[in-house]
Amino acid sequence: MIDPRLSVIDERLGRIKRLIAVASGKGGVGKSLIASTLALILSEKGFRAGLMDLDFTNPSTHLILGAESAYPLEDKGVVPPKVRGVSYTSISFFTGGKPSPLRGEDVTNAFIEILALTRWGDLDYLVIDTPPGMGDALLDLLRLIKRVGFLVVSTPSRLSLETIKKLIEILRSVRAQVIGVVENMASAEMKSIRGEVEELGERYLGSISFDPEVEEAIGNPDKLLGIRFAEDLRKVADKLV
Amino acid sequence: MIDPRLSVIDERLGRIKRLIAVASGKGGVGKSLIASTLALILSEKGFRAGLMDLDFTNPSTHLILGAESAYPLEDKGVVPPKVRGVSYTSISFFTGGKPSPLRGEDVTNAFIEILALTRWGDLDYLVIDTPPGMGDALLDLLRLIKRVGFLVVSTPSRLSLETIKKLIEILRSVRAQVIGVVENMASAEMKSIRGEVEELGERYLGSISFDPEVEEAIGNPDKLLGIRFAEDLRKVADKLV
Amino acid sequence: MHEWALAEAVVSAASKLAGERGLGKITLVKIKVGELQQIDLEVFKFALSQIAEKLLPEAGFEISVERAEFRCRACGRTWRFRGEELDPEIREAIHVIPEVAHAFLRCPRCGSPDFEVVKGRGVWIESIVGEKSG
Amino acid sequence: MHEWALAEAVVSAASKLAGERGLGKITLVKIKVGELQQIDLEVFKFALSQIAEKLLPEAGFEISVERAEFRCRACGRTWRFRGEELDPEIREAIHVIPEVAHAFLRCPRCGSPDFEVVKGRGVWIESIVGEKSG
Ligand SMILES: Nc1ncnc2c1ncn2[C@@H]1O[C@H](COP(=O)(O)OP(=O)(O)O)[C@@H](O)[C@H]1O
Ligand SMILES: Nc1ncnc2c1ncn2[C@@H]1O[C@H](COP(=O)(O)OP(=O)(O)O)[C@@H](O)[C@H]1O
Ligand SMILES: [Mg+2]
Ligand SMILES: [Mg+2]
Ligand SMILES: [Mg+2]
Ligand SMILES: [Mg+2]
Ligand code: NI
Ligand code: NI
Ligand SMILES: [Zn+2]
Ligand SMILES: [Zn+2]
Repeated sequence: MIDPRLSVIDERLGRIKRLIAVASGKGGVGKSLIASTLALILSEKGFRAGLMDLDFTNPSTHLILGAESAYPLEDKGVVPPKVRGVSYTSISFFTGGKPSPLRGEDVTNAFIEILALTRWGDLDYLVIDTPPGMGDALLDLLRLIKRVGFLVVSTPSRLSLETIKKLIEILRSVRAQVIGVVENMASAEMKSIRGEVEELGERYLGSISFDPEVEEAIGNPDKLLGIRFAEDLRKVADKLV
Repeated sequence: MIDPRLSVIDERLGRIKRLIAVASGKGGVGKSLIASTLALILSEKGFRAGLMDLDFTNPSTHLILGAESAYPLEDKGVVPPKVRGVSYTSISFFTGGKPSPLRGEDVTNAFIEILALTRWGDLDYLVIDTPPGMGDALLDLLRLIKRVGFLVVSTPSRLSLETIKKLIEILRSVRAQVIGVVENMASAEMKSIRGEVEELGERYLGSISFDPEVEEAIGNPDKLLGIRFAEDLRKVADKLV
Repeated sequence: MHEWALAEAVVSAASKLAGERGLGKITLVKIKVGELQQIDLEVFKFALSQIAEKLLPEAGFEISVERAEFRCRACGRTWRFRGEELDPEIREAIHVIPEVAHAFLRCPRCGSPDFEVVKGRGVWIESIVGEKSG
Repeated sequence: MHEWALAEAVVSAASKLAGERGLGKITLVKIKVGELQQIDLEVFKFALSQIAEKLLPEAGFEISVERAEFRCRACGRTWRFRGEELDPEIREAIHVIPEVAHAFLRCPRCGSPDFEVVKGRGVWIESIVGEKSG
């Protein structure tokens, strides 16, 4: 028996110029906040930008974007709604905020379903938010979307640094593109990991300060784009485009 | 064909008085730091304590405990080494710090293997560190170890709060024991989630301050036990014993 | 209605398969549809015929529906999907992404969300019949 | 040597099975051992006989080893486990927890760690033979 969904994935993504997965292996380093805000920034710059939330058991980009009521249109497939200019898709559309415990095989199936059904149309950038860990979502991303580049996020903490080293080792072993490393939640008290990143031979894309205004801006894209966090991230975005 | 490993799990855990899983659904909230330090604190109090790291694709308790060179003894099974008095097991013993991308079914298999082989002996407490997300590790914990209680960790952030609400909903739906909620990385700028926790009908076990000394103490149990973080956690531990 | 997108996938996969097997034309595609997908068969058939017009002009489509069955991993209980008893919004969500069943359904015996979809998930090509080219 | 722990599991599972099937005694337990476990068969047999003495005094054990085979999920390549070519520490690690193979082995064609253990993992009870009680 043949699963026909796999045959249309390339076509569905065919008119997207660049795919950027925001990844770390570690949780709580700011992947979702960066992925969401990066998509907003790219759209603000005039690019056609999309955002796909691949953290199926703990989606949070809809909370960050305040997009709890967004819902896709079904038209010969699933057409992502636009959230402040960004073509957006998340499993939260369909779970309605209920907890969705999923085993790895369910994550794989849901991911393939979304890839097979979603009509992104023409996009300059599709940003993909990924879950922590190195499990089914990461492996399927590598298996199903060969041309995705990885924007690696780390905090200055040693626990985070050790994790991204492992992630980068895996990405290299399958010849995936590592775009570079963003240091998030930098502060005066913590030593930067810039040196370690460069020693690894990866591009250090910049540092984003710990910004106490983030919490208040969650759920409000306009506010999010106005705080220091977004200002720091714009400098990172300038290096990507 | 029958998998005989499932038959011995209850017996292997039979002489452990209490099992406490440290969980949140969200990454980066301090689960690993709390699980590791809680095991140290319980041992310090004179209890026979164990620690099992169940975050197989991103283990970090061995880094927190500075236990990179610990290795179990094979004696009619696998006997956990003691790290500063704590009987300890982690997949990192066997991966030697190399990245271990695992799909859900591999997580399940590795977990069952560890449960079937590990000879914990007599313990008062076994603390279990869990990965972020609601996937195979959490579902297997619920399926295979019925009598585990959950110590839920959240930061004051709304993103974390929304996640633990979902985790608690799932735990209740399968009638698992929720011991209570610990608020971690509290700070003057962030509003406490105490009210929300109590509204949920769960026990608020206390608040642990954001402590800049944590980073320096990673890898050094003695130092860890001497900082504010541990002082705050001791008050939480007092409510558990 | 995303039946169209699934029909595109089926036709695309069937043509690739024909290429791999050196079939000059395909006369029949046997499709199995899981009940959990809650496919509108009329819409699906119409989409298949429209899309196949260019790519597989001589193909017929035979569709069977497989009933959905769940098995609880916690207690072993098996049970069936009862779409008609669900809220229409929930049905619609499961229609689009069957895995979200884990957000809405629970084991009727023990309440666990940890169940397996034993049968009745997905759209599958069971077989194709055609004629060798040349 | 954790063969003892696995032998305990086998004997415990076989006795439970005998209970479920109403067998008064078990005369034969057929066991399949995956190559990836790298079990020392002599030690395993000795452990089985020692442990079974009390619980299943009349049981014989028949053990077969299944060769391990991997299949890459990224490129489809299949290949075999070559334990003898590995560093002893790595062999030992895979011996204890076969899944750590994903930390050390890579697809020989494409380098991916995303492979499936198609065969040769685990210790399994294939069947038991016994006599009904009473
Ligand atoms: N630069 C920053 N300054 C302040 N808070 C931040 C910053 N980056 C992320 N956060 C906060 O940290 C927490 C984790 O961020 P999140 O994007 O959810 O991480 P991840 O997706 O990696 O788990 C959230 O509460 C988020 O609001
Ligand atoms: N109370 C605290 N004060 C300061 N840093 C903390 C505190 N709790 C955790 N951390 C740090 O936050 C990061 C995430 O903690 P960790 O235990 O790895 O979280 P999790 O296991 O939930 O992913 C680590 O760098 C850790 O050192
Ligand atoms: Mg996230
Ligand atoms: Mg952790
Ligand atoms: Mg569907
Ligand atoms: Mg073994
Ligand atoms: Ni539809
Ligand atoms: Ni051994
Ligand atoms: Zn059940
Ligand atoms: Zn390969």
